[in-house]
Amino acid sequence: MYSPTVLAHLDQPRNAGAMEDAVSRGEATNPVCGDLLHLYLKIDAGRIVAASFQAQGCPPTIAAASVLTGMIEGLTPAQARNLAPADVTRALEYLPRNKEHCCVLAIDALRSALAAIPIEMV
Amino acid sequence: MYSPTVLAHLDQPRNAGAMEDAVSRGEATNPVCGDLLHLYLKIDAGRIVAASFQAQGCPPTIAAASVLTGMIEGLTPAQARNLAPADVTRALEYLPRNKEHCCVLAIDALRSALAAIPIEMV
Amino acid sequence: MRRVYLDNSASTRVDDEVVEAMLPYFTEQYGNASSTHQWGQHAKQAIEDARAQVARLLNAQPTEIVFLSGGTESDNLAIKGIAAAHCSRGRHIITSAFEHPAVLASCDQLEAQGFTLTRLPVYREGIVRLKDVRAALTDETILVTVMLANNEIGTIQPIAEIGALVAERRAAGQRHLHLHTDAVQAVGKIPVDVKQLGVDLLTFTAHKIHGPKGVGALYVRRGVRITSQMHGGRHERDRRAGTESVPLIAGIGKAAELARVHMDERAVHMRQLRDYLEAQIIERIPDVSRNGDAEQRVPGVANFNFDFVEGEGLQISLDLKGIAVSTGSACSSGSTEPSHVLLAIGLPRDSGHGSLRFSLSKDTTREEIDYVIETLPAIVEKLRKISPRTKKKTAEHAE
Amino acid sequence: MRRVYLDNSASTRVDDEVVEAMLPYFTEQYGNASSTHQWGQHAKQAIEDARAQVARLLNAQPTEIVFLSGGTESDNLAIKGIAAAHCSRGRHIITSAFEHPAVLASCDQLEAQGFTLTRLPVYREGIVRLKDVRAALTDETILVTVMLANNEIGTIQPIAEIGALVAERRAAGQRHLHLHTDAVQAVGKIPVDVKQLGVDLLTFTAHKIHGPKGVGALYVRRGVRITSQMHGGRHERDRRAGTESVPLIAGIGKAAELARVHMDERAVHMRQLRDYLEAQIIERIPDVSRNGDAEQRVPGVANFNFDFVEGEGLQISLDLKGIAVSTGSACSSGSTEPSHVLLAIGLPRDSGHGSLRFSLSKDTTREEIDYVIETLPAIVEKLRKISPRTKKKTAEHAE
Ligand SMILES: Cc1ncc(COP(=O)(O)O)c(C=O)c1O
Ligand SMILES: Cc1ncc(COP(=O)(O)O)c(C=O)c1O
Repeated sequence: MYSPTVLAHLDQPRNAGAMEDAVSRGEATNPVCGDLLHLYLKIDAGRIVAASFQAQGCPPTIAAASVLTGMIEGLTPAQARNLAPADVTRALEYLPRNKEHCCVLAIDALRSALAAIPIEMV
Repeated sequence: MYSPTVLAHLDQPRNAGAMEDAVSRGEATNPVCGDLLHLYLKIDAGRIVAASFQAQGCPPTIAAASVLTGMIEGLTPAQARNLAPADVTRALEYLPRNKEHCCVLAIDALRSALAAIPIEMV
Repeated sequence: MRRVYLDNSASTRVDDEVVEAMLPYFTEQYGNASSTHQWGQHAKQAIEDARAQVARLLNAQPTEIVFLSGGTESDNLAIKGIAAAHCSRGRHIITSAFEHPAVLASCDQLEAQGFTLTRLPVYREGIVRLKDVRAALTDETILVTVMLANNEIGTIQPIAEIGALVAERRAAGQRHLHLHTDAVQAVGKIPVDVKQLGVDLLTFTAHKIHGPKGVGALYVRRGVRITSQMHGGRHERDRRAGTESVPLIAGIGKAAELARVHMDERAVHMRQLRDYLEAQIIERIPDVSRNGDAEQRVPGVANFNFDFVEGEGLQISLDLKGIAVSTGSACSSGSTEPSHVLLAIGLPRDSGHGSLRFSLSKDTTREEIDYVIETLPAIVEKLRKISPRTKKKTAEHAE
Repeated sequence: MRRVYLDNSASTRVDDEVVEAMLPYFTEQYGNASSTHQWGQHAKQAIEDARAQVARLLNAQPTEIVFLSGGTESDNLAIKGIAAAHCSRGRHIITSAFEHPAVLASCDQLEAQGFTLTRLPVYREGIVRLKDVRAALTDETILVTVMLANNEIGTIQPIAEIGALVAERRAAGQRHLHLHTDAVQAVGKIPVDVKQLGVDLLTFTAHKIHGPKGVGALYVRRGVRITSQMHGGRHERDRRAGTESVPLIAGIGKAAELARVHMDERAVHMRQLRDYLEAQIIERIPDVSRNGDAEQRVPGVANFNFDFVEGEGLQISLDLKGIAVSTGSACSSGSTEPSHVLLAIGLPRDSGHGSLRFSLSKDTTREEIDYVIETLPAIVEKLRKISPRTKKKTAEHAE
């Protein structure tokens, strides 16, 4: 049902947990599904140098957040803003059709976090 | 489905065929079912000394006629008239419920043959 | 005693390979296919593999195959499912006079609910005529359901031609008109290609092609809407509720694959032996006639009338010699009418003849057929001798 | 990797003895039970033997048992069959809020056709209250259908008491009132006696008691009239058309016999291990609560809520460790509502907790339970650690 990549991220999520010294925090919820996602970013010299997440949700939500935190490390906020849900789905190999909204949730949380970066750091 | 006795009579019917020198011939048909039964009797000294049958019908009809021809040998016509369908069923061990009418047919043919015995021979 | 099974139209022996394919799903991969853990996913995969096998046999897409409990349920779902989904567009159904009881009774059911039915004649040869179909079609018609091969006499119906008629009317705007065929007796015996036939729905069951009893399939062409008749969980894309019988489905898949791969050789084998059996019976037994068209029929079936005797006597007598066949004129509950199929091809109602169906399989051997040919004439003669209806001539011939 | 199957409420391993009982009917006695020759009669005998075995398990008469394709079909036939046969006497049906989808959807179907439905509450403990049944009964009621044991939380419903209520009204003249119970999750776990329960109809399926998937039974009390829902041949005394799956029926018979003979020992075994599992989970994991009444329930089922996490994450994580369980709060098509069962016992709609059902079988071992007890706490903690909802206290507790 789930790809090996999804299962690997569920089994050992990367960058999980709140980040004490984050410069920015984003949040997204799926009103239908109840999934909740928090995303934390650390910015240095105009680039994302660290990201972490907290999630309560089904395996793809956790996996999407986990894989996304890895994908954005090293990107500028502008580059990160260009990421789309399909990029996350691709990074997870594939998802059941009715679970693709989990990647939308991850991107929503990312955009929310990007929008919260103090203007002087962008 | 059928008792060993029914099958044995079907396999090797007793007293089958028309009887050239019969003194009496009876006939019965089942109007619903189309089964047709002819019964022949030979009478000597007030007793049935031989009986034979012709039948077109399902296995229980053939078996009922076959067993009945044996049962009546040696009986007086009056004794034979006392036989009931249940006696034939019993002689066949058992019959499926929806086949019990085959024994009624056999008894009908018998009674028809008994009624056709010339009055002076009874 | 020798045992010869010639009742393969009633049911067939399950192939050893099919049993092998089922076994793991009883004791190893016994998960429920709805479960999301490994056991469940293995079960689900087995079902999807089988779906692909069945789809390939019929030249369909896997998503067009619905698994259910057999041919009867498949016929019920096709007919009632179309009726329920499309009754607002019309309430007329066309079928033939000699369909399987699963089709006839489903249609009767709808008739009792106010649908109008046309039951097409099948004539002496046991084949529906296209002009009758054409004449029966109305703007109210939502379903034509005609079997692909008849189960008693094996005659093949002109489904592709009916499919063309239906396509024509559909192209002319009658979008709610559907074509269903019960292909239970055709699959594995003749090529069955849903696209070539032009059908919207097609019924098929495993146990007639060396698969297990209790599992069948309904092909539902993509885009065709049917109303589910079994309510509960969301199985089979909401078209049939109920926990899938994973082993049986693995079995129907394997049976379908074997039927596809070996169809040609099986058909040749069955046809040869059947033709030999027919020729010998006609040569050796007088007052016998064949039922159904000689050409347009499936390879493994031979159906005869034997004059002056009753079918069940023949059938049971053969059984006593170890030979299994079926009769279309058994007396049940006090009526020895010929079956509705034999009546439909014009046999008179009186019981002046008994019918026998011999149905062969890929496993039937020449020796078995020879045993039948040796055994049958004496049985017919025995019963004719005691029959009051036998013509003198025949009785003499028998001496 | 170790593999531990604790999803026996979803489906069970088929017993080796049951497989043995089925095998001859695939490749040796493969006749159609409707056939009058030896092959057919052997098949028929196998079915009647199985009918006697099932009847004995339920304390019914063999003629009161109808075989069909599973619990789902059995529920459908019971509910729609009573509705169709008795709708002229009333159009009100009483059920509970947490029935299996096969019952709920069949009832919904009837509601759409104009029947009135009462769905009884089941309260926090997951048990229907007699006073609610009494209050719901009207002169229009033709059917009460309440499950004997719930499939997610295992709670046992007061069917015998409802049976007494129904009998009372029937004695007072309401002759068309019927009681059906879905006993799928109770048979083989607790004594199920149709007379003691006072039911008119009872549903049961083989694959939950180590029999094969794809076969079930409906008990129909002698004298109770139902309308067949599957049309075709005259099988099962005209109550269910379709060629009988002889091997599966032999399998349900054997499974029923084994369930009857071994019920007590199996129940003790399952209860002991289940109680041990529950005690250990509650001891080792904080913020966990049990669902359903602790006493009035079947022996093999434990159902928990784990706060701050989602059920599917737990279930899939356990699956990665080889442990199969199910969750009543999986997200599908974008909605992570708890199941209708968990909602019915009052769980809030928000996804602040994940539920897991552990369902044991006679084959479950203490070592398997120990493995679960070792594995589960770390998984719960891992998911709680990444959950934004976790209370500080819990996070600390996890260190
Ligand atoms: C033509 C035809 N249709 C339908 C069926 C019913 O299929 P099943 O036996 O799987 O219920 C049969 C055989 O019984 C059949 O011969
Ligand atoms: C309570 C209950 N009723 C009915 C069913 C349906 O039975 P089946 O799986 O045989 O269709 C199930 C199991 O799926 C069940 O747990």
